[in-house]
Amino acid sequence: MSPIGLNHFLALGAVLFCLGTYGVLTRRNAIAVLLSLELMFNAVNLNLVAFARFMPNLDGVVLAVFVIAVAAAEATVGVALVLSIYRNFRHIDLDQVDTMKG
Amino acid sequence: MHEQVAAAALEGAAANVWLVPLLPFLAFLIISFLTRPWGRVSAAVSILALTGSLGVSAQVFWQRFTQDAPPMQVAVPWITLAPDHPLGTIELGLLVDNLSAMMLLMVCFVGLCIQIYSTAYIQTEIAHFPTQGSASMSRFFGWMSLFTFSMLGLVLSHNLLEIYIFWELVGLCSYLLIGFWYFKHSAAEAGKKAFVVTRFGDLGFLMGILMLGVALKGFDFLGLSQKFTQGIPEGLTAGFVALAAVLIFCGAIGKSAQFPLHVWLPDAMEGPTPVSALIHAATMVAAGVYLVARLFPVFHPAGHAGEAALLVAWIGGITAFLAATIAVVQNDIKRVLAYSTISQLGFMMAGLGVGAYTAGSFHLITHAFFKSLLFLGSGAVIVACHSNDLWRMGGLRRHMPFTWFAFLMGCLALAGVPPLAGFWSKDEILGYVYAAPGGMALFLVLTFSAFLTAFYVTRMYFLAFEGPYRGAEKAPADLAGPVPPLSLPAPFPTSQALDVAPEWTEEMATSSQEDLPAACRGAGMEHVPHGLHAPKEVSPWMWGPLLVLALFAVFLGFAGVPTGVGLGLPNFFEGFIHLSGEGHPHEFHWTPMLLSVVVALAGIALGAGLFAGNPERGERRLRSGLRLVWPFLQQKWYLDHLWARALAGTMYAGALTMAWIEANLVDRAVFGLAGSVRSWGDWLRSEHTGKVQHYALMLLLALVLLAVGIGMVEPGFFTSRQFVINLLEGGR
Amino acid sequence: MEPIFEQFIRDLTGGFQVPFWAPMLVSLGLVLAFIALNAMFMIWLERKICGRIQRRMGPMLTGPKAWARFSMWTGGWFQTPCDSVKLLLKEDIIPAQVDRFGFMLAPVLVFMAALAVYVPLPISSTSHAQPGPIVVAVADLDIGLLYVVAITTLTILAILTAGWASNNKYSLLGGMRAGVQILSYEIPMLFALMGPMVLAGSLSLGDLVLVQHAGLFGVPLLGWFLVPSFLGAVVYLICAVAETNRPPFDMPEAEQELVAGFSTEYTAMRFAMFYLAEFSNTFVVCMIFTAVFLGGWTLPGFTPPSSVNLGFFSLPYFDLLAGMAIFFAKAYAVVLLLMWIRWTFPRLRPDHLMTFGWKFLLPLSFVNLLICIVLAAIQQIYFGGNPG
Amino acid sequence: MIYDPNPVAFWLLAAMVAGCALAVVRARKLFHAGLALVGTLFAVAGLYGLLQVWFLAAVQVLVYAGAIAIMLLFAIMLTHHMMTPDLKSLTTQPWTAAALCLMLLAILLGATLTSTWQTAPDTTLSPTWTPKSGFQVAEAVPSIKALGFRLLDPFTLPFEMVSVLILVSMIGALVVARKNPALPKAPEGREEEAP
Repeated sequence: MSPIGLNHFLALGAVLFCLGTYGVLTRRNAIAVLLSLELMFNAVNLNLVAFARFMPNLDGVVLAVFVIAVAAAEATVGVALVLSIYRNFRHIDLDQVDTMKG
Repeated sequence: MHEQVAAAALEGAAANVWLVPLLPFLAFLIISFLTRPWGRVSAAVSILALTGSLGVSAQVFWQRFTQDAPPMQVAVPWITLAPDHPLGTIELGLLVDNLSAMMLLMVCFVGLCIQIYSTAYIQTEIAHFPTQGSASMSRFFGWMSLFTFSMLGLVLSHNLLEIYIFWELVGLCSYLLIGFWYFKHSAAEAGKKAFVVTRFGDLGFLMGILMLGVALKGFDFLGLSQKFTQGIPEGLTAGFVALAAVLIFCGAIGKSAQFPLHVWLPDAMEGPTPVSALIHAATMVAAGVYLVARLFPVFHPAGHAGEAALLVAWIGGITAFLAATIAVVQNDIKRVLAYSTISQLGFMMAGLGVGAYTAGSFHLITHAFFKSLLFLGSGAVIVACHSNDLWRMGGLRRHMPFTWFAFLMGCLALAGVPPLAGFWSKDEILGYVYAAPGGMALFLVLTFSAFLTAFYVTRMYFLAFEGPYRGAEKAPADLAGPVPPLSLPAPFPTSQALDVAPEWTEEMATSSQEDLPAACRGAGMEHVPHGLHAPKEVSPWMWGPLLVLALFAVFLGFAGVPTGVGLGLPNFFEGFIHLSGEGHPHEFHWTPMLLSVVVALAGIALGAGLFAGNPERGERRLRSGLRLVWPFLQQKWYLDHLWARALAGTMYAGALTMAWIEANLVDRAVFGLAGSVRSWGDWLRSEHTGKVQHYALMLLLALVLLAVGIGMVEPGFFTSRQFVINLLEGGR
Repeated sequence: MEPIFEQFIRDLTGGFQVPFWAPMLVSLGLVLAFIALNAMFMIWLERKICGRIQRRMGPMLTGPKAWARFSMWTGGWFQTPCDSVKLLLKEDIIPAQVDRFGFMLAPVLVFMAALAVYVPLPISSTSHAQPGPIVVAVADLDIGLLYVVAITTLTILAILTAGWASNNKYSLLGGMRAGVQILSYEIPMLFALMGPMVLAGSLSLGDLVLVQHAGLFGVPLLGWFLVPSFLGAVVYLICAVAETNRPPFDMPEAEQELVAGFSTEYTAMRFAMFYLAEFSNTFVVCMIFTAVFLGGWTLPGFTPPSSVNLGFFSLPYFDLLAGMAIFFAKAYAVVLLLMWIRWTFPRLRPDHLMTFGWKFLLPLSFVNLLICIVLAAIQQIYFGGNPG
Repeated sequence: MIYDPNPVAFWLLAAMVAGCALAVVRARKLFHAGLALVGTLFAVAGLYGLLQVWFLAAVQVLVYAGAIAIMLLFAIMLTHHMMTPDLKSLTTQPWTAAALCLMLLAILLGATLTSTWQTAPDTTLSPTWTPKSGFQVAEAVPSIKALGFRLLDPFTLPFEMVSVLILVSMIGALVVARKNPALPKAPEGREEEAP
C-alpha cells in the first residue's frame, strides 16, 4: 500500500464535509441537521489536525480543541432551539417551519 | 488712523469675559434639570447668574473705559478644514472691544432689571392660568436665561459664523418666549410668525456670510474690518461687496423688524411683557443694528458710504416713518410701543446708513433703556387695569404714582424732550443725516417721524394716565375693540404662519381653546373680569426696576452730549465708541437740534391739545382729521395684507403648480419605480421560502459559483503556493 | 504489556521474538478470562455479603456439602457458575417490534466498553530486566485517566440504545434515566479525578501510582492521593457507584417503577452481557480507585525485590506478583466497601439524585481541585517537581 | 523523517468515517443516524490516534461522542416518536443538493490535491515552555504537556473566551428550552397535524 500522506486526510476531510453539507441541505428533521453539522465540524477538525501533524505546528490541535468546545456550545443551543421548536410546532420538520416565508 | 489694529489677547478683567455668557447658560441648565419644580428658586438662580454676569461685564467695561486698549480676542479652532483649504481653520472665539463691552453691560443691566421685575410680574400672568404652576415660572426664567446667554454670546461673537449661531439661538428663544403660553392659539401663531418671517431675512444673512467669508477667506470681524479700512479689498468688485452687504443686511431687516419684514414684531407682543421689554425692545431687535455696526466698514468701505449703506439708510428712514404713522392709530398700549420700537430701530438704521456709527450705537443704548422702561411700565399698567386696551385705562397717575413717574420719564425720553436720553441720541442721528451729502430728503422724513413719535407718545400717555379711569365702563364702540380680521378671498388658504389677522379676537381665542379647561379660556387678560375697584400700584419688585431704568432714561443722554452744545460735558460716548476708520468727527449743527426740539414740542402740544381734556372727543377729531388715511393706517398700510396676498397668493399658485407636477410627474415616476420594485420583489419573494435549508442551498450555490468563477478567472488561485503560504503563515 | 510479555517469552524460551499481534491476543484473552471469573466471584461474594448483612447465609446448597458445613463463607461456591450456564443455555428472544440493529448492538457495545476500559489499568510493575520499573498494564497510555472516563461514555450510549431499541416505555425511560444519571455523575467524577491529575502532573495511571509511591512532601504515606485529595476520593467513590448504576443509585432499573429498566426485554446471553459488564465495571471502578487514590500496587516504604531466591526455588518477577497481590487486595477492599454501601442504603429519588450530583458533589469536587492545586504548588516549589 | 501512518489502519478508519457519515445523512430512523454519528466520531478519534494526537482523540470521544452525541440522542428521544421511521425526511431538495455537494467536493478535492503543501520533517513540532528552562524544542509526538503549554501561553485569551462562550451558551440553552408559561400555546391547527 502506498504511504499515507497529508492529502489522504484532506481528501477524507473533504468527503466528510460534503456529506455533512448534503445532510444539512436535505434532512428535514432539525436534529438530523444538527447531526450533519457535527459531521462538518469533524471534517474541519480532521483537516486541522492533519495539518498540525504534517506541518509540525501544534496550533492546529489547539484550534481543534477550540472547535470542539464551540461545537459543544453550538449543539447545546441547537438542541435547546429544537426543543423549543418542538414545543411550539409539535414537530421539528424544518421544511414546515417557514414562519419567515415572504 | 489706518494702522494695523493688532488684536490683543484677553487680559485683565476681560480674561473673565467667558463667564458672562456662561453664567446664564449654567442657570438655564440648572433651572431645566434641577430646580424646575420650584419657580422662585429658579428665579433666584437666574437672577444670581445674571448678577454675576453683570459684575463681570461692569469690570470689563471699566477696564475698556479706563484703558485705551486695542480690541481683544481669543479663539479656539472649531472646524479644521483640509490643510490646504483656503478658508483654513474656522474658529470659535470671544471678541471684546468697546462696542461689545458696552453692549454686554447694557444687556446685563437691562436684563437684570427686567428679570427682577419679572419675578413679580410673571406670577400675575401665571395666576390667570390655574393649570400653570411653579414650573411655568421655572420655564420662563430658564428660557430667559437661555436667551440672555444667546444674546451675550451674540455680542461677544468673534466671527460671522459664530454670530450666526447665536443669531439663530436668540431667534429660537424669541420663538419660545413669544409662544410662552403655548396653549393660547394667538401666542403660538405669533411665535410661529416671528420665527418664519425672520427666517426670510436669515436666509439672506447666511448667503451674505458665505459670500463675504469665502471671498475674503475668513469670517472674523476684526480681519474683515481690517480688509475694508483701505476701501474695497483687492479682487472684489464694489457690486459684489454691496450685494454681500445687502444680503447681510437682510438678516438685520428680519431681526430688527425693518420694513418690509417688520410685521412679526407687533404680533410678538403676545409674549409676556418682560419678554417684549427684553427681547423685542432692548436686546434682540437691536442685534440687527449691532450687526450693521459690527460690519460698519463693510457698509462703509474706507469710511465712505456704499450703495448698501444707502439702502440701509433709506430702509431705516422708511421704517421709521411707516411705523410711526401706524403707531398713531393703535389702541393697544403694547402695540403702540411695538410700532414705536420699529420706528426707533429705523432711526438707528438710518443713522448707521449715513455713517453715524457713534450716533446709531448711542441711540441703541439709550433706546434700550427707555424702551424697556416703557414696556415694563406698560406691563405694570396692564397688571393694574387687567387690559391692554388704552380705552380701558385713564387716570392712572393718581393710582400708580411710581409707575406714572417712571412711565412719564420714558415717554419724554422717547418723544425727544431735552435733556432726556432720547433727545440726545436721536438728535445726533438727525444731525448726521442733516450733514450727510444728499441726506436732506431723509432728514425731512426722519424729522416728521420724530414729530409723529412725540405725538403718539403723548396720545398714549394721556389715554393711559390722565383723565378719568375708564376701566369700569364699556369702551366706546367706535373707538375701542379689535380690528376685524381681513377676510381673504376664497381660493386663498388661511395660511397660519402668514395670517393677516394679527389682532387677536375673541372668536379666535374661544374657537381654538375649546379643548382647554374652562378656567384657561379667554386667556387674554382683557377677558378677565376685574370688578369695579380702582387700579392699585404694583409691587415694589415691579416699580423698583422702573425707577432705576427711569434714572437712566433721564440721565444717560449726558454721556453723549455733543461737544458743540456747550454744556461743558465731554462726549464720553463718542470718546468710547468710535471707529478707527471714522474720519472727522462730524460738525455740530444747531439747525437740526433746534428743529427736533421744536418738532418734539409741537408733537407733544398737538397730542396734549387733542387728548388732555376729553380723550374720546380728541380721538374722534383725530380720526376725522385723518379720515383719508385712517383706514390705511388702521390696516397698517395694508402691508400685512400685501404679504398675505402677494406672498400667499404667489405661493398658492406656486403650490398649485407644484401639486400638479407632484401628482403628474413625480408621483408617476416614483410610483412607477416603486411598482417595478414591488413586482421585482414579488418575483423574488417566491425565492424567500422561509425554509432555512433552501437558504443554505442558495449559499452553497453562491459559494460554488464564486469558486468556479475565481477558478476560471485565475486558474492557479486555489493551488498557488503563495495562497497556501499566506493562508498558513498569515497568522504567525 | 508488550515489553513485559516479550521479555517474559524471551526469558522463557531463550530469545524467541514474538509477533506483534501476540501480546494483543494474549492481553485480550487474559482480560476476558479475568472478567468472567472475577464477575462470577463477585456475584457470589455479593450474595454472601448480602446474606450476611441481612442475617442469612446466601447460597449454600450448590457445591460440596463439606465446604458448606465448614462455614457460610465456603458454601454455595458453584452457585454462580451454574447460573452462568443456565443463562448461556436459555433461549435468546428478540421481540418482534424491537429495532433489531440497536437491540443487538447494545449488549455488544456495553461489553466492548467494559472490555476496553481495562487497557490502561496498571496492576503491577516490575524492574526485573531494567533498572526502572516497567508498569504492567495492557498499555500504559499517556492519557490513561482521560481514556477511562471517555470509554465510560460508551456505556451510556449502549444503555440508551438498549432502551430505545427495545421499543418499550419502561426500557426507554430506564435508558434515559441511566443516560442522564451517568452523564451527570461523570462531570463531578472527572473533576474529582482532576485533583490527582494535578498532583501527579500526568494522566497516565502508571505515573499516578509511581508519584504516590514517591510520596508527598517527602512523606510516603501522605503520597496516597486518598490523603491530599480526600474529598476527591469520596466524591469519586460516590460517583463511581452512580456510574455503575449500583444501589443506592440504581434508578435505571428500579423494579417498582420501571420493571427492569433498559434490560427489561433482554434475555439469556444478551442479558448476561449487561450483567457481566455491570460487575466488570464495578470492579474496574474499584481498580481505578485503588490506582488513583490508594497507591496502586505499592505499599508505603516497601519495595519488593525483583526476584526472590529461596534456595530450592527461584522466583523471578517477584515484584510483579507481590504488586498484583497488593493491588487486588486493595481493590477487593474497595469492592467490599461498595457492597456494604449497596446493602445498607435505600434507593434515592431521581430528583434527589440529580440535585445531589449537581449541587453538592460538583462544588465539592471543585473544592478538592483547589486544595490539590495548592498542594501541588507547594510540592513543586519546596520539594521539587514530580516525576510526571 | 516525515510521519508515516499505517495505511491499513487509515483505510479502515476512512471507510468507517465515510460509511458512518453516509448513514448519518441517509438513515431512515433518526436514532440510527445518531448511532452512525457516534460511529463517525469514534472513527475520527481513531484517525486522531493514528496521527498520534492522543489527547485530542480522548477529547473527541469524551466531549463529542460522550456529551454532544448523547445530548443529540436525548433530543431525538424527547422529540421523536419512538419507532416511527423518518420516511419523508429525505425529500427536501435531494437532487439539487446532491449535485451541488458533488461540485463542492470536486472543487475541494481539486484544490487540495493539486496544491503543494509545505510538509516538514517530523522533528520540531512546537516549542514548549517550562518554568526553569523557558522555551524548548518539543518532542516529535505532540504530548499533552506541549499542548497544555501551547493552550495556556499564546492562546490564553481565546481559551478563557471559550469558557465564557460555553457558559453563555449553557445559560442561553436553559433560557430557550425552558417552558415559559407566558408564551402563547402552539397554534391550534398544528396540533392536529402532529403524527
